[in-house]
Parts: sequence; C-alpha cells; structure tokens
Amino acid sequence: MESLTRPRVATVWLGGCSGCHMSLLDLDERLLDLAERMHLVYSPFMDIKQFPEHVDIALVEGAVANEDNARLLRLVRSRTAVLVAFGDCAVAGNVTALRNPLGDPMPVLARSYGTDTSRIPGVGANAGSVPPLVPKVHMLRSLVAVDYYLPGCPPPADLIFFVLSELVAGRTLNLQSRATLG
Amino acid sequence: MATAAALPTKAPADNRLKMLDAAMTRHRHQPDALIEILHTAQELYGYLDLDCLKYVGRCLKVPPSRVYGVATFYNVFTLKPRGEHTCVVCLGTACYVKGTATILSALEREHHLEVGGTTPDGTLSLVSARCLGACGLAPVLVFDQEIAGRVTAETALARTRNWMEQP
Amino acid sequence: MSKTITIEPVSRVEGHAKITIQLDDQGHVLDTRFHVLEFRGFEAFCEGRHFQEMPAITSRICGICPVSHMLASADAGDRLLAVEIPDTALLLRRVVNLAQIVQSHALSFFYLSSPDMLLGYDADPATRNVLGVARLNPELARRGIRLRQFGQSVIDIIAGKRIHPSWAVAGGVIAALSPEGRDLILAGLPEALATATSTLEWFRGALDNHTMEVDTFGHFPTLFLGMVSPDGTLETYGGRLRLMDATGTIIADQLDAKAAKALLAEQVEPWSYLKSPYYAPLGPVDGAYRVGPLARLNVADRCGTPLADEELHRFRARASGPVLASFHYHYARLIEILYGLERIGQLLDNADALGTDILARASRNRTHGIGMSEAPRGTLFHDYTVDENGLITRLDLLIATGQNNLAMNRTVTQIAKAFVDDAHLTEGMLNRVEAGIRAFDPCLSCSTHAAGTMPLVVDLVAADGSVLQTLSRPS
Amino acid sequence: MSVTTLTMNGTLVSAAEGATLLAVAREHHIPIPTLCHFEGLSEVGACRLCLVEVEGSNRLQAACMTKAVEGMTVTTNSETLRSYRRQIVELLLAERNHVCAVCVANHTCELQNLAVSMGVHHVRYEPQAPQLSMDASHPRWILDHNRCVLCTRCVRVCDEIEGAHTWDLMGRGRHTLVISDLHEPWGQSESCTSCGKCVRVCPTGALFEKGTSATNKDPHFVTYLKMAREQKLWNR
Amino acid sequence: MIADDLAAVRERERTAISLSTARIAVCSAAGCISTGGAAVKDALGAAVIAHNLSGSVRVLGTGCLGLCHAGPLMRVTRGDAEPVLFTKTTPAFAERVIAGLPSGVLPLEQRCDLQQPFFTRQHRIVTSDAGIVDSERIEDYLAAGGYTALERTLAELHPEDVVREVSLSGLRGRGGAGYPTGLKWSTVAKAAGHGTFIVCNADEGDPGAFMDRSVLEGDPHRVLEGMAIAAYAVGAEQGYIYVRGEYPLAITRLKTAIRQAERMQLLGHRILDSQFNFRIDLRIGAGAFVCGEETALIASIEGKRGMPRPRPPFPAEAGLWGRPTLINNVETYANIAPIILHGGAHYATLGTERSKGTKVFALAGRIVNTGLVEVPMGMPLGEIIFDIGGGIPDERQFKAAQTGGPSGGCIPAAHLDLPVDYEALAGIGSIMGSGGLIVMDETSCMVDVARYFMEFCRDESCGKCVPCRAGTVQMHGLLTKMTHGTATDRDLALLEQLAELTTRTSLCGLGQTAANPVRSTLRHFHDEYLAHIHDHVCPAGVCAMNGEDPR
Repeated sequence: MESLTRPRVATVWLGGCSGCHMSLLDLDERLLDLAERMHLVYSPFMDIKQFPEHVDIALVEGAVANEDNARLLRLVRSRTAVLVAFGDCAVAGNVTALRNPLGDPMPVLARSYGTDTSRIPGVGANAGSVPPLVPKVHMLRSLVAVDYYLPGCPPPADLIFFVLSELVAGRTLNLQSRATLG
Repeated sequence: MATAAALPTKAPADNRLKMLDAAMTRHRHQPDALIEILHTAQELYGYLDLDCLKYVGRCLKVPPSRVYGVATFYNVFTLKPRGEHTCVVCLGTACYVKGTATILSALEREHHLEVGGTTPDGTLSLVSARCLGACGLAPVLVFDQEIAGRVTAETALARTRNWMEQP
Repeated sequence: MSKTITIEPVSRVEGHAKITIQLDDQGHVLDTRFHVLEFRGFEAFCEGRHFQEMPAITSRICGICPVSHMLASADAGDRLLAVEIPDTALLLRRVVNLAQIVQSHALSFFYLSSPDMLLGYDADPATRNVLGVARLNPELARRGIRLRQFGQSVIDIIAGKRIHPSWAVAGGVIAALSPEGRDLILAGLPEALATATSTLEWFRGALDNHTMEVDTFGHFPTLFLGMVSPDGTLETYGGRLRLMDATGTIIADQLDAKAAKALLAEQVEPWSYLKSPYYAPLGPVDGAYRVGPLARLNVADRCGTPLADEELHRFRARASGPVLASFHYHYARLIEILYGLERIGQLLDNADALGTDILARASRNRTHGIGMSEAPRGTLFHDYTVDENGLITRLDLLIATGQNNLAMNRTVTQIAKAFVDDAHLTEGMLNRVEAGIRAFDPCLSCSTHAAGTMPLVVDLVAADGSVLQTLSRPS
Repeated sequence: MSVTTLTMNGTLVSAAEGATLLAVAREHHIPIPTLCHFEGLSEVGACRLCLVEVEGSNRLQAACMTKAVEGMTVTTNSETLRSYRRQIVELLLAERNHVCAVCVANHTCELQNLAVSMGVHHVRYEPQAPQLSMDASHPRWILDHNRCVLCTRCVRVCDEIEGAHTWDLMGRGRHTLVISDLHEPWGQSESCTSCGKCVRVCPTGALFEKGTSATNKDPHFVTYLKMAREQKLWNR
Repeated sequence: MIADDLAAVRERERTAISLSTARIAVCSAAGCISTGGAAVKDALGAAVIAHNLSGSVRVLGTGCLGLCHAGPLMRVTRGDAEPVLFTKTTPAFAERVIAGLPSGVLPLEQRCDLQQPFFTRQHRIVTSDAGIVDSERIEDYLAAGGYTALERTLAELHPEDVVREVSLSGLRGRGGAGYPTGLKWSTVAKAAGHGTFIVCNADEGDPGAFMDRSVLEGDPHRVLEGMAIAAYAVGAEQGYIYVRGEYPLAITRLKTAIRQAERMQLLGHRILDSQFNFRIDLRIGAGAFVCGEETALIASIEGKRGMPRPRPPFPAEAGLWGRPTLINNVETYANIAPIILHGGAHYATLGTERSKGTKVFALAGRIVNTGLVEVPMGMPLGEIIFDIGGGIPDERQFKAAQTGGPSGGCIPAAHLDLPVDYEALAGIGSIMGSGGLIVMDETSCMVDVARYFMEFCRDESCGKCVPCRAGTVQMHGLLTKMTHGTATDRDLALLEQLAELTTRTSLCGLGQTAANPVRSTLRHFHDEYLAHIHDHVCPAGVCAMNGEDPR
C-alpha cells in the first residue's frame, strides 16, 4: 500500500488553545496536497482514540497542564521518531504556563470552584473523572526530549508548511532566524 | 538649620533625630556618606522607615530612588522593624558542613517563620548570616548580641522557646 | 453487572472531553456524563494585569474563536473607559466577528461534522475525517476549505493576523481598513456565497436521511438566548440579548450584558471542569438554555439579509415554534454562514467602512464593565472589575459552550438511550453519541474558564443521581 | 583627530581615537548584538551580549566599553561568542515572565528580535516564573516587571538626559527591581516629570503606553534629543 | 610627636614589661570571646587587684592565639621562662592562676602542649604579635617594635625605594587573586596627580574565612602601619578601611587604634613631623559579598549600591571618584612592616618560586584543630591538615579540602601532597583565596557542597550582568534537581555549559568564579554526580533524593 511508504504523521493537542492546529488548517488547500505526501495517523480532527505505534513525525501543540497531558506526551515520545514542539505553549509554556507564577494550582482552582476541595474537579476523590492538574505547567522539553521547536502563537501557516514539507521529505530541519516566539 | 526645615512631619523630634543630624554634619552632608548614615539611622531607630529614608536622602542630596536602592542592596539594612529578640543563624561553609541548615529548618518549623521573618507577636526575628567569622566554633548562632558556638538544634530551640514564653 | 463505557477523547471537537455512560445490569443506559478535562485558570492569572491587555491575553483562551474573546474583551474595556466607540470601529469589529463566524462554522461543518453526514456514522474511523471527505468528494472538501479560508483572510486583512490578532482595544481598534483591503474582501465574496448556497442545498437534500438524528440528537425543550438588534433582527456584535422559551414566548428582551448576566447562575459538578449556567429564576432543570446558531435563529425576528431570510423561512417551516432539535445546529450554522457573508458585503458597502476615526481615547472611568459578543457557539460574556489603576481585581468569563453544557449532557443521555445497547455495542453507536456533542460544536478550550463569581449553586449528587445537598453562594 | 587602525574579523578597519569597539563595528556595518547599550546614554556593560575576543587577552571584552587600540585584532562573531550570546538570551527569556504572544512589544521587542536573529527558537533553561507585579498608577504608562531585563536604560535616561533620577534599582541579584522614588507607585512619584523617555528607550514591553495593544516605540528619539541639546543638530 | 618621643614611649613601655613578673594574655578575638573570654579577662583583672598584684602582673587582651576550638585561651609568660598556654579557661580558673602566681605554682591541668606541630610547624609573621601585644594598647604595639618600619620609611626611604622593597619581597595580594603587590603599587604610584587613594579591603566575605578578622581584632596597628607605608609609597593622603559590618569588635578596635595613632601623630597631618600627611577613615560594609570585588567596593565607599563595573580601567588608574586607587586586603598590608624592617629579599627567602612569604589559613570543618594558622608558602596541604590541623576527628576519612570559598574549589585526597602556592592550587582547579580552608569528610556530599556554594553566589550576585544574575539561578536549580534525584544527563550537560558561560562572560570576579566549586567538584568528584543522576543515590547520604520537583 502506498501509505506505507509515506511518513506516518500525528498531530497532538495538549494544554493549549488549539490555535496552532487552527494555523495548521490555515494551510487551506495546501493541506490536501500535503496529505498526499504523508499518512496522517492521529489528530484531533480524526476519530483514532489511541496514539498509534511507529509514528514518524508528531506535532505536539500545548503545554503539559495536567496528568493526562503528561501521560500522553510520554506515550507520544516513546512511539515517535521526530517530535516537534508545535507552538509557543509546547516550546515555552506560554499562556498556558501563566498560572505558574501563582504557585500551586489549588488557589487557582479555588478561584474558580470555591474552597471546598470535595467539590473541586480533579482534586482528591474527584481525580478519577477528570485529570488532576500538575503542580506546575511544563513546556515539553521539561519532560521529554524534543527534536525540533516550531515557535509562534500560533506558528504562521507558511512556516508550518515549510516544516512539514521538510520533515515529510526526510530532510533535517533548519529554521535559523525564520521563526520567533510570539 | 536647613535640616530642621526639611524635617518630615512624621519624624519623631526626639534625641535620635539630633544624633542623626549630627552624624550627617560630621560627614559634611556628603552624598557618599549615605551608607554610613543609614548605619547610624538603623542603630538609632532599629530599622529604616520611608520617612527616614526620605529625610536622609534630602539632607545628603541623594535622589529617593537611589537611597531606597542602596538601603535594599545591603543585607544589614532592614526596612521593617525587627523583633524584640533576634536569632542569627550562620550559614557559612564551616557551619554548613557541621549542619546549621538543620538547625535553621528546626527553628523555621518551630516558629513558623522563614528566614528574614518575625513572629506575629513581634518577639522573635530569624535572620541568617553568610559567615560570622567564628568558623572555629561551628555551628555558630547569635542570640541577640551574644555569639554561641557549637550549637545544636535542641540548644537553639531552648533559647528561642524561652524568649517566646517570656517576651 | 453494571458497567461503564468511556469515550475518550471525544474527537473532532475543539477541546478535551470524555463521555462516560453507565449501564445497568440489563445493559440499558443508566446515566451519562460529559466531562470537560481541561482547565487553565485565566480567572486567576489575569488578576493584577491591566484591562487593556485583556483582548490579547483572553483571546489565547481559544484558537478557534480568538476574535470573539478579543471583541468581548474590548467591549468590556469600552465600558471601563465609559466611551462610545467610533462608528467605523464598531462596523469593522462587526465585520471581523462575522468573518470569524463564517470560518468557525465552516470548520465545524466541513472539517468536523461533514465526515459523519457524508461517510456515515458507521464508516471506518480511520478515514472518517476531512481527508476522507476529500477523497470521496474532493469538490465539497475544497469548497469547504476555501470558505473557511475566506473567513480567515477577512480577519487577516482587517485585523492583521488570522489567529490571535491584537487589533481590537478598549475604545476601538488600532488599524483602519484600506480601500485595497476592502476590495480584496469584496472580490472573494461571490465564491464564498456560492459555496454557502450550494452547501445549503446539499444539506437540505441530505436531511431526509437524518430523521433519526434529528429526533434523538438533543431534541427537547429549553430556553434560547441570543443577540438581536433593537428591531429584533439577528445581530452578532453590539446588540442586545433576547431570551425565549421553548414555545416561542419572549421572556426577556433588549438586555444589555449586565442585565443578562444578572439573570444567570451556574452549578459545578466535580466530575467536570466545565460549569453549567442556567436561567436562575427557573433553576438548573427548567432554567437550562441553549445558545449559538440554533438559539440565535430561534430568537431573532429575521436575519435582515435577503438570501439568509429566504433560507430562514425554510428552516422555520421544520417546527411549529422554535426549532428544538439540536441536530439543526448544523442547519442554523449554514444559514449563519450565508447571513455572515451577505452582511459583510452590506457593511463594507458603507462609506464608514474606510473611516479613520477608529479609536476613542480615554482613561479608566469605571471600575466594572461587562462586555459581550456572539461567538460562533453563542453568547460570550467578559466581566471585569478593576482597581483605580485599571488592574483587574476580578475576571469572570461566561462562555458560549458552558451555557450549552446542560443541554449537551441531556443530549448525551438521549442519544445513548436511543443508540447504545450493550448487547451489540458498535463503534458507530458511540460515534453517534459524539456526533450529538459535535452538533453543538462545543469549544471546550473556551469553556473551562467560567468563574465562580456568579451566584453559585453546588449540587452534591449521590451515586444514584439524587441530590443530597445544595450549597449556594450569594453573588 | 587621529585615526587608529585595527583588525576586525580579519579586515583592517579604521577608527577615530578613543572610539569603542562597538562604535567601530557599527560604523563598518559589522553586527554586534547589544541590549543594555543605548546610543546617547552611558555604558554599563551589563548584558554581556557585545563581548568580543581580543587577540592577546584571554578575557572577553565588552565592545561597548573597550576602546579601539592601534593594532588590535578583534573577533566579533566566533562560534563560541555566538553560543554564549544565545545562552544569555535564553537566560533572559527564562528569568521572568516573557510571554511574547501577549506582550505589547510582540515583534517590536529587542529581546525577541535578538532571539530571532540568533535562531533561539526555544529556551533550554527552566522558566523561573517569578510572581511579579505591574505598576499602572501612572496616568499614561505602565511598568510591568514581568518583562523587565534590568538593562537600566530607563534609569540612565532619567538620570542622564532628563535629570530627574526617578528610577533606580532596588534589591539585588534575581530580586533586583526597577523602582520609582522610594518604591512608591509611579503615579505618585514626586520626581517624575512624565517626559516618557524611559518608555521610549525600554527595549521590551516592560514600560509601555496604556491603551495600545502593540507598542510603537521610537528609540531613536532620545539619541536625537541628545544631539539637538549638545550639538544643536536637529537631524533626524 | 617626633621619632625621639616615640623612642621614649617605647623605652618606658619596655621597662614596665621587664619589671612585671608575669604577663597574662587572654585571647580577645571573637572566637574566644564567644566562649567566654571576656569574663575570663575580667576575672583575671579582679583577681590581680584582690591579690594585690597590680604592680607586677599585667593582663592583656590579645590577638587570636590560634586554637579557636579550645578557647578561651590564656597565655602566661613569666620572666624568661617558657610561656604556658591554657585552654578552655573559665573565670574560676583565672582566679586559680592568679592565686598561684606569687608561689609560682600554676595549675597543671588544661595546659596545652606548645611543642605539638600545631605550634612548632607554623611560621608567624602576620600573627607574630598574638600573645604579646594588647589589641587595645598602642604602647604595646610600639614596645614590640611597631611603627619602626613607618619611622624608617619616612626617615630613610624614597617612595620608589618602598615600592622596590615590596616588589623584591615577591609579596602577592592575599585577598585571593594573588596579583603582585609591588607591581600594583608601582602602577598606582605612576598614575599622575594628587588625590590618590588607598583602600584596605577588610570586607572578608568568604564563608569559612576569619583571618582578616583576627588580624583586625588582634593587631589593628599593624594594618594601619602597612597602609601608612603604602600611602607614602604611592603618594596618597587619604585611606579607607572598608570593614565588614558583621565584625563589630574589629570596628571598635580599629576606631580605637586610629584614635591612638592620630594622637601620637602616626596618622594625620605631618606624620612624625615629616611632610607626609595621611588620614584613615572607616567605611562599614553593610552585608554584600560582592563588595569584596574592588570596583564594587569602590562604589560602596562612594555610598552607592555595590555593583561592579567592567575593568579596564583598573582602580589603579581610575578608582575612587575616578582617582588612582590602591586596594589591598588586610593580610597584605599586615605583611608590609616586616618587609620594610627586614628587607624584601629576606622576606623572599620564605615560600616557593612564585609564592613568597607566609599565608594565614583559617582551618574549619571536619578537622581536629579548628583555628588560625600561619604557614610558609609551599607547605604541602596534607601537612597543614594532618600535622598542624591534627587530622580528621571521629576516625573518619578525609574527603576534600575546600579553599577559596565560593570562588574556590574542592581538593581531593589525591592532591594532599600539593604544595600550597598560587599556581599549584589554580592548577587543580581551586584557588588560594583569602585563606579559608574547610575540611570535609565522607559525611559531606560534594554535589550538595556545590549546590551550597551556588546558592551563596546566587544570593550574593549583585544582579547587574545577566550571566551571573540568571546563570547562578539556573545552575542552582540544576544542582538542586541533582540533589533531589530528578536530574538527567541533559541537565549535567547544561550545568557544564552554564559553568563555562558564567566563567567566561560574567562582568566581575564573583560571576567569573561562581562556577569554580561546580567545576572542581565535577572534575574531582564526577562519580558522585553520576551516582545522583544515574543511580538516584547520594553516596554521602546527605541528599534527600526524594524525587520531589525542586522549585
């Protein structure tokens, strides 16, 4: 099958706003052309629930804000050859990490849900139905090795196109001064 | 006298102010005497409040932000009143090697204080020093003005508990 | 033996969610829960920041509807300045909001939901996505992509950036529209309109195959909340709110953001980061309301643009009163695309469009301001309290998706009861449960930011679902 | 005025006597990154970005403060220097809460531009995320410590050009903060003349104007003003 | 006062000493005072009166006698008999000593063996007055030959001659960096114009160092004399002593000493009736380690924040208020009088090829004889630690010797035979430093020690330059991660890279040397780092290794 020879690509969304994925969609029709050159195996736009084995390239958007994010990120890392930190939250924490200066997430949660911990989602006995927040939001690099960094909030579509084109073609990525945080 | 005219209304018009003025006069109101004068002011008042800083700056012709900058650069100066008693824990290398970190955390736990803090009742301030130069007696603490060598967590706690019980 | 089915993650929605379905011994659905899994804490970390930074910061709540946040935030800022913004600024903000509604609706329909309708709920999950649609019907896919692209490019042309522009500020906007920009937008309109009309035609044709979905995907009475102009015409920015019940009776009308918010309360369930607002006078059960395209088309007297009004007429023929089927969110969405495109044309045809009076300068003159916009998914409130220097002391965001939370939970239960049967559980059945959620086009990255500063009711729900205790907090 | 000749990156260049290596490099269009340097203000040599290698010395020298000397051989752009500069920029980015995305200075920020020009796409150091406040008490401007790089341009311009000395630094090390007067709200400062020069020279979004979502700074203004004052040259 | 008057004072004092039957010196340095030395001295004074011995017994408060751990120390000299040293004395014991004097029977217990290597292996130049001179009496200092060097300088030497003698001595800066003192003096002397300043850096900042404190407390006139000679040599009329605020006793004694010297015209206007004017003012430090760096020290004397500035220009050319400024530390000045008295060439006979004279060390940590010692340069480290220092207590194993404080390094057992010399220490990644020598045994974790020093540098960084301000924070974070067992190889690589960065790019000495403890422990104790990172084990059992995310 043809798809076997094309690189297997995944896009992952952790703690973030999905703006990076929206910017990916801003490739517009180029997305369809790109789809011919790769095999998209996992993405929020798809119905595959489990991150598959043997992924060649994974674009990971968002920072690690809760335990699910951390688990998924470690899984992605273990199954992916080239992991790209996709956008500022993944690269540097960005807006998702704005809660870090406040320290522990409890006051942050209490601000939204009140101080009765039995009623706060993700805390104590409530941790089963929703994932507990991690004490501090992490950029990807703090937890796993990252192969490439694609900064931007979001990264411009043209840059995403360049990055995907290069990686799908099996080339080493060199962004030099093409990319910027923000 | 020029200094009297510049007197902030809140500054206490007691002897201490006279002594402060005298110290500034001794230094001919030169700006470079700022640190010396802050030492004097802290000795007199126990700490440096904003009125005092403003007054000293005005007399020595130093802009307020610089006075504040100097007062906060150096560890010795404090802008908040210290407690009635002060316990200084030496964190010099010799003391560290002999375990003052443990003593410090015992004191912090006991009095619910962090270094630099004062108990809510104003009895005890806990301060650290980078080296008191009494390394031969490590670990060293200072209880009020008195240096104590070869202190243990127990002996340190005994002293501070005593203060807390009889303020 | 009772068991629990978990769908995780809910895919092809904009956010992180899971659904749990509890079955009884006989395999019948006992209960369902829709869990929103993400929490970012904007209410907490925005405190201490300046209100004029909020349009940039809060737009990072969501990458799909950043414009809605930017505009609601700027609107709240206008109130804090206590100014009326220049006509051109209001006009351009409206255009940008409509452009976003177009792109977001196109995203929802073509990228996320069309795979179900075109490929079927039981299609292979590996290909049941937009790329699968592209393979089966390349023309439809390309037209959908280009439609979204048009919406995004309007935002780009006016606000300077497709995603997360920093353009609207308290008092107005920071860049005027150039004649070239306007011409570029107008040149793209005809193709977009053609796509919108042809898609509507196709959708209408396909509706007959979806009677089951229409009946089960959240078909129940609720209240509806949406924005209208003073004469009752559909509006998405700078209008007032209207609240209608399931029979079509207007309960409240021409509410400003402050008056509307005063009518709402919310409850917290510890199993979801998403809170559930409701119309306070009626309580959490009867006070459930829906927002978004379906609600807006239900509450408005008319769209005010010719093609959209024509389609609205057909839409209304599907029900005797307000359209209650949540499946018709899709239909309403397509009509709103048409409306948005037509309205953009109308607005840009106005001499004010190229005006250069775009920013009213003032300093902070109030300490409390509530702004709002009609986001693609429904009414969005930004409620700011600031200190004398303009630093936020309290930030309270009430987000469209949150307001649909009660309805979405009910929808999940309704679909699960209709389709899920333990005896023969198929992936397609579960996908239908997800598809029901998708009809609301929930934006879950937005939805986890509603703050607990409204009158809050907390229900302590026992394992059997009964309410053990109710705690409430005054506002 | 006598002229000095020296070698910079292998090329012979001439320099006015007493000129700094930075001035010589700029004159010959040899790029050397800077952050604390500001034309028209005194030099402090604090950011360490302009460090260069001078043959015969094992110490790196700050180009902004090192005078050109006859026969000197200078390298401004070795791989080692580039690596140090990248690290310094990364250290700055990790030090406070530089969230470019939501910053008023996004795309006009000198720190961000340095990062771009050096290809700093990410920061390897742990973000420190200190809890810092904003001072919005001034009617026109805001000071946001989260974005301050402690370059002290504001302190210097206020002292040296405006003559008010409203700003200074308090504390030390990682706790250093820019303060006005006795660490009082800027809006209550008795010494501030509200001239706005500090805002103009700020390289990041730490000092910015209220009501703007993007800052439009004019850093050349202060240099122009100094020339006008001292040399009666109103050339922009 | 002229030379003849001074001679008369000396004569008078020497006669008084020779007439006394006993001199009892109580160590009055801060160490012994903290263990009750002052009370012992008071008890001695009271007992002398009670026993009616005022005419024949002299009680002095004197400089550090060395064995700080055994204080309060008391040294009894009777006529030509060998002096006796008592340890751990008390007021009651003092009473017994005085009571025994008339009969000549001194207590037998608490005597310290003066023939042990701790005393015999030392070579005292800087600390030679301890036990002889009362710290608060200028007459004592004069009687011991004090101010003779200044007298001779003013009477016989040209300024260039002084600089030549100092150059000839090979003396190098004792503050740590070891810059040749003579060279520094000649640079300042050559710098044009009047208004040259001289500064004594008495801001002894290294934790674990108390040599300067002891000299200032015990023999302040020695420092004043050295400064006056230096001022004469470089043409300065104003001097400052920048002394740590944490040393109140040193400050009091310096104030007293300056007053006494001024009264005797040894400081001030027309010193000893010559044309030479020189006054000394004290500046009290306020607790900032960075002020040991000379440009920061200058800023601090000027009343500013102690922030360094790049050099050049060096203070020798442009220092205090832009004027040429000579800055030396306490021990350096304390060496000057002996050099002038006995000649630079004589001084140079002591020590190694490139490190001349003696060095005072403060022994502390896991060592039997904690205290102050002065040894000739070139003595092997092991001799200092095991022979003089008495080795490691509690039958533990020597692990490392830390020299140079936060700017220094840790020396492992393999280098115990290393001669103490500026170059030799630098060669193995440490520095001579100001003289703190802290001994560690296997109960110390070297990663934790590196973390400790990094925390120190982080907290003491002035914050001006980025690599030091932010680099120390990051290095401390990485080291903390290691001590928590959560670090990876990647963190180790980052640490090494940051260590290089701060060393190479920091503005001043603090930042440039901040990574030295890290680099030296990485070099000599690499396996301990790997144990923390790979095996999540702290071999010394110091680190909690609880895997908690450090913050």
